[in-house]
Amino acid sequence: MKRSYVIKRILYAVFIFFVVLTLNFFIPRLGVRDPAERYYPPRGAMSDIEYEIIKQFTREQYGFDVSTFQQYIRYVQGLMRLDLGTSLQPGSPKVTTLIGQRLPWTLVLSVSTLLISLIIGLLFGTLAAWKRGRWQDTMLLNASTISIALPSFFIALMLSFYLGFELELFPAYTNPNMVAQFDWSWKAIQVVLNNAALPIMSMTLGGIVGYSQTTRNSVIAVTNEDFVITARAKGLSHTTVLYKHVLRNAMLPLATSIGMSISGLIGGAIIIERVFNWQGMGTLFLEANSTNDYPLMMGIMLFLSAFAILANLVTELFYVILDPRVTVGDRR
Amino acid sequence: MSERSVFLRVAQRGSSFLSLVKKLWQHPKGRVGLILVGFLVLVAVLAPVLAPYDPYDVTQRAEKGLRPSLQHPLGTTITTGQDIFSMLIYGSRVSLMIGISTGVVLAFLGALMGVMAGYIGGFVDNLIMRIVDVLLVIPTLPLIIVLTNFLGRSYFVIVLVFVLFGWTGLARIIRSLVLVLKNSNYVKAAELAGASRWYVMTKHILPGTSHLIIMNTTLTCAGIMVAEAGLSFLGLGDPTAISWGKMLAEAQGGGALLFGAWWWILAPGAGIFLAVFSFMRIGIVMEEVFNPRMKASSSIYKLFKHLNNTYLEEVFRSMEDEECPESSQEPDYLDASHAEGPP
Amino acid sequence: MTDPMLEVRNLKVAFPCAGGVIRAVEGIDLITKKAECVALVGESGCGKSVTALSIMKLLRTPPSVSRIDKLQLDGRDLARLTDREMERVRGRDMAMIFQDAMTALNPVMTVGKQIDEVYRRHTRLSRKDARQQTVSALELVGVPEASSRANSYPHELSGGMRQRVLIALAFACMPKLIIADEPTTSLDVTIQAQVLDVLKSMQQDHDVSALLITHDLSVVVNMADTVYVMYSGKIVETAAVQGLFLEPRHPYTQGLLASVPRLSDDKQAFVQIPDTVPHPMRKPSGCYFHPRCSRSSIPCPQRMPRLEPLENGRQVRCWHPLHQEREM
Amino acid sequence: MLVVSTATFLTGCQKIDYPCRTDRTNTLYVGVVQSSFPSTFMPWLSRDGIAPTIASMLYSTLFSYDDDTGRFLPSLARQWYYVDAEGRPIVTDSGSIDYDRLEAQGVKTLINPQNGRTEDYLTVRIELDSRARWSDGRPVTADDVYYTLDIARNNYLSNHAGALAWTADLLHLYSNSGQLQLQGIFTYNHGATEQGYVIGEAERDQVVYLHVRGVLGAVTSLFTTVLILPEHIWEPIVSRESQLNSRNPDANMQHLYQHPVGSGPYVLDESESGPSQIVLRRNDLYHLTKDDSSPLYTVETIRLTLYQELNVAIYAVIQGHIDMLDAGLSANYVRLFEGRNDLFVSVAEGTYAQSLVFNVNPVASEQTPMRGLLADKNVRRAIALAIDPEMLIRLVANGAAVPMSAGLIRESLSDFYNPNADVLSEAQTAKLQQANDLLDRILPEKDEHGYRLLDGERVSFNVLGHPGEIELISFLEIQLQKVGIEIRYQAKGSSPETTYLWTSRFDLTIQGVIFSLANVDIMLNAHFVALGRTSNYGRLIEPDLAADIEEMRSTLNLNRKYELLYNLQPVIAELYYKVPLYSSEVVSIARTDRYTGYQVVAGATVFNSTNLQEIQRMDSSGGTASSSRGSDVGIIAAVNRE
Repeated sequence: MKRSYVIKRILYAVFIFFVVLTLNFFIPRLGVRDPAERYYPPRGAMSDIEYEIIKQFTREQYGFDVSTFQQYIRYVQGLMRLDLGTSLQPGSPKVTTLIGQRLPWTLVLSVSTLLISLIIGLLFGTLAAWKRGRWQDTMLLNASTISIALPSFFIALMLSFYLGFELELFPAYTNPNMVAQFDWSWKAIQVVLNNAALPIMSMTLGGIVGYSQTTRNSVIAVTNEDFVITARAKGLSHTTVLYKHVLRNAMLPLATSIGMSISGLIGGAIIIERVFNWQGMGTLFLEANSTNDYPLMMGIMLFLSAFAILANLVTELFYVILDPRVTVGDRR
Repeated sequence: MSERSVFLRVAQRGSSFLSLVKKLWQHPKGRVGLILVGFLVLVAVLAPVLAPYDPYDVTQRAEKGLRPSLQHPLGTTITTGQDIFSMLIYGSRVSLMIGISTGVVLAFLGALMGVMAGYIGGFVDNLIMRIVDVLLVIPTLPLIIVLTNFLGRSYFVIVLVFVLFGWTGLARIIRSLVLVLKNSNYVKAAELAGASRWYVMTKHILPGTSHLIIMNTTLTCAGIMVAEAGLSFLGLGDPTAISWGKMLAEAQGGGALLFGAWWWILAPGAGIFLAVFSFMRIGIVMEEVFNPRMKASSSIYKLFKHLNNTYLEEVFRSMEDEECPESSQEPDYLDASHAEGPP
Repeated sequence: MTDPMLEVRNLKVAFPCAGGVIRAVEGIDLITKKAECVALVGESGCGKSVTALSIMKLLRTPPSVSRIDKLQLDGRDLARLTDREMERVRGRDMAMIFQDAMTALNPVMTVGKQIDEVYRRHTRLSRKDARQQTVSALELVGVPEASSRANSYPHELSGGMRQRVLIALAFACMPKLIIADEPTTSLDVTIQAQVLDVLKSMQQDHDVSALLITHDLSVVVNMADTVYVMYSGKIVETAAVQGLFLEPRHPYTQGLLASVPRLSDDKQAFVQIPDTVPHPMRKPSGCYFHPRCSRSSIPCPQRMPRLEPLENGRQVRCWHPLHQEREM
Repeated sequence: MLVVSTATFLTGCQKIDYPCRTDRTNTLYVGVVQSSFPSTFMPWLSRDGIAPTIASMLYSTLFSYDDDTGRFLPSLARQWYYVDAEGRPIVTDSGSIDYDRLEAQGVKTLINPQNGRTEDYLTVRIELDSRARWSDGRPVTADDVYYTLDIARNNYLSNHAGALAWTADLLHLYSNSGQLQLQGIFTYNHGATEQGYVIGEAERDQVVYLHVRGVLGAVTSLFTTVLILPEHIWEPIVSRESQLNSRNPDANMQHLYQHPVGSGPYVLDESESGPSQIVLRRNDLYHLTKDDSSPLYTVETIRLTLYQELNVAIYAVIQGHIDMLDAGLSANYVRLFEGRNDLFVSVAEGTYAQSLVFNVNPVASEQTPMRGLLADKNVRRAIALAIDPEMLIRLVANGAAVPMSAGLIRESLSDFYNPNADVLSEAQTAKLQQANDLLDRILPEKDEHGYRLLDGERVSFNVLGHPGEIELISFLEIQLQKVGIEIRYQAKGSSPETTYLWTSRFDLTIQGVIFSLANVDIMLNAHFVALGRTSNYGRLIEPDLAADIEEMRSTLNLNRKYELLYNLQPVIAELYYKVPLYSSEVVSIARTDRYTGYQVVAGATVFNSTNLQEIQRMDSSGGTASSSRGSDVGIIAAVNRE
């Protein structure tokens, strides 16, 4: 039963991926007569005939010389080989190479943000649920309204201003040397942490509040469940009840929201990376956008979507372990 | 299980829009939200009257980088000497316009999709839910950036993109509610009486969902305002208009941090905060009004804080057999507007 | 006369909330003797479950407030125990069986593990020994293939099995007192009987006192020795089970009995008590039952009657108790 | 886990000194502001951002050019001169080119090997510096020069070789039948001796002969712009199948691009360079030295760090992460650096001029009444008069700019600048009066707001600009209001060629122009003559001007060329086709706590070759080297303007 469920989820994820990659293939081809148009280099001082040669060359180079269907087949074949295409940047680097360079740096930010906000969020959320109705709880409620109303990039700017420029506690902007001179030495790691402090802070503030709120709500919901009373009636101590019965069940809705945030892990840092000039996927994407590097943009898009699909799938499969009730059928 | 009852409760409280506003007004937090939104709308409409300077005037070069003062309540920009207070006032127009228009269109689309998926079911439901699944995995912000690149940078495109990709959340909520409503007795009765699908959908299902839609719309408006600010901050908004997000982008690009011009960052941030906060307030209060359980549970704890011990003792004493309770009625000093059962 | 196993004196529970105070339990006394099964009967919303939870000291202080004069289990004063001490009593000295086994069991934990927890908490058994105990406890309540069922999750078991698991869980440490809160309500009638049998044999075989909370008088007949009838937070009648069934003294008891359809006596009409239980925040003045009572007269709306002792240790709270009039 | 993360987080809170602050080596940290570094070092292909600068440090040209004086300075080559049929230099006794003899004796009729036609050519002899070495140790030879020029001209080998694309004369033209025709120069390789030119055995590898058609401008820019490539590295790889192209993903080609072997003063440190940092090390084999034979470039290592945003880079300078910034700053920032003695603020004269361009001759499908109005020279003149350059300089450019002559030649090029071309330098009130008088005659009607009407419609123009130019356009709006003309901002597309220049879909636009001595012949041609060839730069049809520019461009006689240039300025000024606004100064900053001795170089940021040769590490024991550059070479090539 479980295996068939797992297989079903995997097949569905593959199906969604195919829909997404098809969309990804056709979106840049919508509304333009010549899809290769976006790939042509600037005309510069070239004459018509010269420019035609260049255009022809570009079409061949980027595979626009065959029918759309054949292009699609090629595109899918390329993906099978994990080839996301070639960037228009000078030197024609592979999109996968560029992503490979930037991905670790984004992960530094987003994974630590996720962990920190999750840990603190769990603590705060449990505390607020525990101290339900007291000032801790009220504060959390207000904080959640405020944190949604304060966009992360504004928080980032203010942190950069106050902690970076005024108090000079942290670098207000990322030092690119950090990336260039990274060598796994303790010092280099320190430099990275030092630089990552403000971006992580600005992202965790919202994350902490979000996770606290989810945790609080689901802990309260679970606390009201009968089996918690059963557990207490068994004579289990408060902490045992909390850890073994309440939190374990409260994790279920939390797992969904963690899954959601993992799927948005890489793309979510775009604005923060921009504020701090952090050399991650977000800035790569914005660079691609500002230089009209379509293959790179679409490659990143597909990568992010695939990552999200994978994250969702993993969450769903994780759910099977976490919640024995999930076997067959769609939870939604 | 409890979700279902919540939905039904929300659905059954159908009443006119006016009474809703009235309810919001009676709620202290709701009143704050309503006043703030009204204030913002007023500011947006009266922007030309209220703004002391022309916010588009980049020619005041002698006035560059001024700190807040009486002449310029929020100072001026470093690069062009524009009056930040006036920019702030004009910025409300973009925020409100985008937020409200997108929110309303989104509500229509989301409700339509949700009702179709929920009520018609079958193939339509399947199709819509598969679309939802697909849209859910495509990263929204990058997609919006790609589309603005392809379609051009204008507010029309931004609204379009927000609408095209933002309806999924509402549609899912509405769908679950419709699934509940569909099996409710009055809908069944209407169907048995031979009402057409369309009739049932427009006369029974839609009104049943209206409150959820309104509530979600206010929250969506708030969310869209944040998203719009983010897009403008990334330089993807309309380049000619003044918006709060763009003000922040200009502040960052113009070196507000380097110059220590905190007022240039704080002002648009406060604008965004105020607008989003007020809409969220209304949304949250609506949630409380429609779903009083939430409020009841939180107010119990407040109550405990102010619990009058002598009163409680009195209650306990009244339970004794010997003292025959003359006054089993409640003293009115613990009175509140809602009477609800225990959680 | 043996010392009572459980003695409750003057238990009062209130739930303050916006708009007033919910008076859930208004000063009840309960006594359970050793190996005796006492039933607490009443319509839903009369405060039975709150009473049970109060005895277990499982009510949290927000949202409830309670007062009690005496709470003794086997001579031990529970009222003065700290939370920590109380934890050691629950599950070992007294245990509880809940109504809905589906929700009363943790859905993400195997049933075996949930029973293991009791042994791990209250005995010094190793993990392995605890499991052995669990399996034998399950066997005791008639769970077939107990050792493999122990590894099942609650949703994988049938309703009757789940309820048996709950019983096994409650009897795990052979407590002195079992509180069974509507133990069979959520089950099919046939399974109800099986589960009741199990419960009864467990209780009697191991000389455990029981407090049975139910609205179902048929259950009471099979199980209980003594019956307390509760109405709107107050005990209205106490009697041994035969006395009560044969000769109810309170009109409410009579109504309850009348509303149970009886196959044997088809002359007696199936009567329902008019109206419903009063809202716990808006209780009527005087006797709480008077708006629904056919015998209501002058003192009834004015004053609450006392719980008057009658013969055979019976007690009734009524201005116009039924006596011999019943013969007429 | 919590403990670990807290601990690591706290370590991140410590203040950390960046390596450069304590770096005792002779390493210059330079910040570069752009979106990405070039990952390839193909010297011709990329013209954007830092790429040409890096290419010019890795590779060398034959000569370099002193823009102020028009003199050639030696680089890979020591000297060049025209030779007559017998191979004798055509120079005067003082060593400068003898134009009288050049026209009489220099011209030679040859058969163009490509099309078989006979054409007139000049012959140039270039002598390479025998010390010049490739960074792999091989000497730079004449063959390398021939090879470079060959593939540069060969469209099948070097597709869109950007560096040469600008020199219109070196472009390959196609006839209608698609046949390739060579124009301009062709090289004359080992047949030089057969042609009767004398090449000594010893100098065989150092002497280059070129046959050049009568296009001097092309040749001079060729000398100073084409970076010479090593034949032994490139020849085995470049072929018709694998062209030199910036987007060629061929692996061999990429290897070639990413492992540059050049003859420039620096070599790439491949191991340390990456996507966000490029490290250049001084080339020990570089042949040019100072007089005391110490290295010409004082900086041993250059670490270029990529910053994507200017403010981030400025922050990095202030924090001391980098020593200097290769970016022009807005004058707004000068205020930020005031009173800081650890910073050197360089305010250099700009070579770049903002101009307002009128779409006087749109393609037929884009013709509108308003654009028709712009065809009237007097309307353009009125607009030009209405603009107050002083106000623009003071308020838009924050004072960091100088006025530009209407003749479009910088005033500081005092030898070439024609003051008569400065037709817009009167008092602003008088100019406004004139402008209104002019317009009153053409467009007497006005609407209630004071705007002039053309056939009942308000005279209104859209000005194309990118968002950074909104300020400038707002000021123009105010100034043109005073003559009753409305202008509005219109956003520029991402690529000027496809969005407006080629399609001529604009009324007015802001365009930056650089007319320097090195490129004036090509640029004037592109901006005023080359109709239909490139973009809308040249949609002004003015036959007399075109003829003069053509002559200026193609004359063999430099004296005549400069004379024409002098005379062209008033003509250009009077056409009011490109109205000069101002020429911004280049503001840039450097730290003074590690290096000292910064020079301000016209049109350049602090990061320029002069500073790389002049600045000294403060705590280095190098002492003060004299700073004169090889002055005794290249006398013959030195141009004498008289």
